[in-house]
Amino acid sequence: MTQQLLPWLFLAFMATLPLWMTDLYVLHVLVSTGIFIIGAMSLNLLLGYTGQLSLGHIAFFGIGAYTSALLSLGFDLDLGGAEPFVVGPQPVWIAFTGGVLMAAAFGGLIGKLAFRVRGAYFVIVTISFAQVMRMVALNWVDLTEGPMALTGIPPLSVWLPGEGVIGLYDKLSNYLLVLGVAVVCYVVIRHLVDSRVGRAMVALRENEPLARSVGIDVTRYLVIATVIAAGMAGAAGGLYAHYVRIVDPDVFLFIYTVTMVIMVITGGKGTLAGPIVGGLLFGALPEVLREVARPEVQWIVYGIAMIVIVFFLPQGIVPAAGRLWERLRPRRPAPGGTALRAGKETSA
Amino acid sequence: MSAAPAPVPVSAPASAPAPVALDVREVAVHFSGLVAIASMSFRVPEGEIVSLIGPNGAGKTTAFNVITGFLKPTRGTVLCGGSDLTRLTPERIAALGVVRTFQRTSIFAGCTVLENVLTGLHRRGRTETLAALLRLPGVRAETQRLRATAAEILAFVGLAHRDGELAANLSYGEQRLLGIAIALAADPRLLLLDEPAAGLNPSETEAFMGVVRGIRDRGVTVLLVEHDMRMVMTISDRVVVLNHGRIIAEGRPEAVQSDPEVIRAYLGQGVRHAQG
Amino acid sequence: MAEFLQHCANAMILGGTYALLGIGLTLIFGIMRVVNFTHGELYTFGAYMAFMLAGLFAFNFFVSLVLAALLGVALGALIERVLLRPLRGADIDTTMLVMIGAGIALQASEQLVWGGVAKSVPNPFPTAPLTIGPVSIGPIRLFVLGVAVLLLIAFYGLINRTRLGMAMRATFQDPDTAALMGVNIRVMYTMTFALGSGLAAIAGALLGPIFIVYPTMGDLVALKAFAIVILGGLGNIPGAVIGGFVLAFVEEFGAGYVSSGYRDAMGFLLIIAVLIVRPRGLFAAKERIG
Amino acid sequence: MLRVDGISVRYGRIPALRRVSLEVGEGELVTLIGANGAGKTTTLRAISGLLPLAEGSITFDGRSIANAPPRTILDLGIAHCPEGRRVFPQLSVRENLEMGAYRRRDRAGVAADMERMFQRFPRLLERLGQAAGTLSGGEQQMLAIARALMSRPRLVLFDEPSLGLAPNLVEQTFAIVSDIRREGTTVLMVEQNAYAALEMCDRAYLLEGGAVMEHGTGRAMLANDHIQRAYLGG
Repeated sequence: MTQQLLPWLFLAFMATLPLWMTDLYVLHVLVSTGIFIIGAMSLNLLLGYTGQLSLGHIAFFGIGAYTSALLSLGFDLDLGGAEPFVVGPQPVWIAFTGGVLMAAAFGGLIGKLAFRVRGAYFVIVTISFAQVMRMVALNWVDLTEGPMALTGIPPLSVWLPGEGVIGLYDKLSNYLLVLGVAVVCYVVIRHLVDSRVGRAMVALRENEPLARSVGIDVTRYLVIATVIAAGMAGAAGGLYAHYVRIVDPDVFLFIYTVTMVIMVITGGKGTLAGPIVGGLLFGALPEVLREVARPEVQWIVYGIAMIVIVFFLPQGIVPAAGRLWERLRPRRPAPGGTALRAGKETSA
Repeated sequence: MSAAPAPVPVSAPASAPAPVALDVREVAVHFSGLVAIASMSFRVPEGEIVSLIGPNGAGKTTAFNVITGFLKPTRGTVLCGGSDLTRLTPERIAALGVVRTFQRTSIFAGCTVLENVLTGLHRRGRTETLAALLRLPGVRAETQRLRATAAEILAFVGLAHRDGELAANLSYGEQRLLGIAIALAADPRLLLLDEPAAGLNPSETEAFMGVVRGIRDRGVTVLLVEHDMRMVMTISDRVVVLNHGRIIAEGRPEAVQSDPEVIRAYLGQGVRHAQG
Repeated sequence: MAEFLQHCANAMILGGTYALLGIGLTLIFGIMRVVNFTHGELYTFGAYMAFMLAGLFAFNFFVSLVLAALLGVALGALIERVLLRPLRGADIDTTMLVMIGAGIALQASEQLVWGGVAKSVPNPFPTAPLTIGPVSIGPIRLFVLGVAVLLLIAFYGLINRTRLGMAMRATFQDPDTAALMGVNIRVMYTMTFALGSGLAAIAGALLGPIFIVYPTMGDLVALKAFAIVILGGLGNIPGAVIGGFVLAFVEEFGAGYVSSGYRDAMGFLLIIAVLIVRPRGLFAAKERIG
Repeated sequence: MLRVDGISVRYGRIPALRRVSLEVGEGELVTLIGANGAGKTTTLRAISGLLPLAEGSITFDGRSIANAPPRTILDLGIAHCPEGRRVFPQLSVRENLEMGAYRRRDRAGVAADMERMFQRFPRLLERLGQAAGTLSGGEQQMLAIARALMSRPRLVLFDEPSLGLAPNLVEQTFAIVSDIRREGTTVLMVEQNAYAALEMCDRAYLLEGGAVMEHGTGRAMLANDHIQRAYLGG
């Protein structure tokens, strides 16, 4: 019973957090962390549920960010024809949706490719894909402004009765927005994995030949998983673009994928709560370390933490905590009380 | 493709006029020059337990892989109920009701026992992605229905009391039973079991035979590859013997057991001059 | 024509070091089934060691190169013993994650020790380019090509003409049977990783004096090494040599005739294209399904 | 000479051997027979150090070799000619033979032994530089036997030397095994071809379900009707 209550309690806690945690810097950290957690949740669908180690996941995030930013700013595309293809500035939510769809479309492409190349090859293809995206963002200056970055991206907006459409410039409303999107993603993933479709994905991870022999079309479900995961990562990218309001090619950096992977693995891949727990922990870690150590040392700690976790907690924190909970029925371990104090800062 | 099977040349005449569940015709498999199966033809009559046996390297698992679409044969065809399986993918073949288990791991180790069977029930569900994401009204009803079916299958193989356990935590014998339950969930007309009793102790094997008989009595045809000859000879309605990629005998267990060619294939011939 | 020849010369020089990087990585994958994400860091490590020895300690340049390679071998052996040996038998994803963690920690350590400011490695070669017909080449670049070719030949000899190389190939083809022949498989793994690491380190030490040395220099290089190895087929040593030169030529001519901005993207586009057409790389033999 | 005492081996949770005991005396030819999956190969792999023991002990010349690494066991004089030949397919014939002598340092002795192998198996000399994977099945078997002998073993473990060979080659292979034994090397052989194995051996063990069911002299075992039952049920 308590286990069913836990997500609701956690949600209530997160929703009321700004009431007493009014420090703007902390809110900023929470927004950035939240965006990364959405990315990690989407990666978990691939890494945790279908068992495909995709190390180019940040590409979908970046595609979402760039597409959403470009659509909201408007752009013209000189494709060599007589007339350039001109797109005027679009309403932000249309731009955002466009970003999600574009990322999902690329996800479908990668999903199809995944069945041609598996294992180590797939990993390297996904890394290469993200690299190519970064090169395109750097060099297609006419479209992306290259290293000068896309700036002046409008924030997302809401319509309120009596107020009309207002842009979400402040941290509090962005916090609630990210929290809302995260909840939607959580619910979607939860519904999915607890269904016939989700079981087909897990079957692919656990035993592909057996899955096929009971009639599961594994290619189809892998493509579905990558499309959904990529779309979600694209949504996270869109949130990012409209929150920090500047996008540069470094959103495609490998290290961001690694950060998401660490979050998923630490929290527990293939669990619903894993990316959230891991995300809050690795969001908090730099803030805690910031007080005591230089950034290089933080990264050393990151790397070593990753090794230590794979060695000693290969299933991640959530399953380990679950086992502990089974053993100590009356008391349960606190779900990262300290982790809530702060989050990860994304360089902007 | 005509449903009426053509006469098949075999060493022992097929005695039963029962309808045919599986018809393997002149299948050959070559791996980069090596001949795994020279030319194999046999039929599995509907509603029987048929065992495919033969010494090591005789091509039994290769035959399974061909029948279930994991391997494309170099030549020949595999027919099932009027459909040609030869060019189909494993999932399409499963959809036609031909389901197999695997020698080593035939379970989804990281899932619970119940989830294992629910996964096996994939083909009996209709829920697609969008409905699942939005959890449309029909989804819950379907889940209820599939859970009931899963419980019934688990009860049949005797694992009902273990439904919440992680499959990896089951004993080896229970894992073999779970493998059968997953296959049964896929609603087979023809069930192929690849060495299901390997590693079982005699009492587990005994229980296992009861389950296999129960499956046949439900109207499912069973094709078995098994090394445990006691089990094969006790349970089979018919035995097909494969050696060096060829069928060398076919018939009732007693007949096969005393067939000189079979004895030679299994125990070899004395080599006169090789005395030490 | 002159431009064409100049591009060829540049590509040859680049290709030599790419091949060194590629064979190290493919050797490790082929024998150990480990996707080595520390390869780029070993390259960086080699460059910094060359800087430390030749720049700070004012050692002889050539001695510094040799020592840098040996230190790379030692670091590789250490990584294998501490991180990979306990994970023997773990799945490929697990080792991959551990190697990513190790790569991050190593890179941050470089940054911590040497700071973010780029270093240059002093070398005894004159800076005036040599002009051979229409082609002009810096003397140090010629030296690097020469060393790379010598190392490739030496590596070929080691693998094909020595007892150790034979044991490595046997281990690659059938570890169990190699063990039955008395090969110490664990030692073979350590040596393989150390050797691959040494090759990465020497590549870094060779290129350090041409370019500049900075903590993240290994990132792109590591990704290119993956590209090379994929082109040649994972585990295929001659494939990696060819892949190294193919990538160098594609980059050089792509940059020269198409767009210099996409120079570094060429390799990745090439990988994606190759894998779509030939999922197992250009030269990989078909693997057995099972 | 070799004494296996109550060993058990598991693959994960699957028991493969249950308290198997057997002995091989100096100069003997002993065979292990039994149906597929009876545990014959597992027994040999346990003896040569490829598989860890769950329990039991193995001694060779009175020294314990249980759970010792394969190279130590090889150094003591036990060579293993594995099932399915397992030649190194991309190594040349010569390199395969050199791998057989991998632990030996006496170059002259190795060269002389290689000459002896060529006398015994002239085909190998003809194919010296060829990749072993391109050899025919029979040639690969000869190479695998020669490779095992290159370590100058005192005891050779043969695993299914006749598997997958044409009938005339089967006879030839058994003749070679008998010769090896006649020359003074002790042999422990796993063989599916039970009748041939029983005819040529001194003593035999019948394995069933990972345990020793019967043992005795080859002749006595030939007369034993347990064997047919073990293979064919009933």
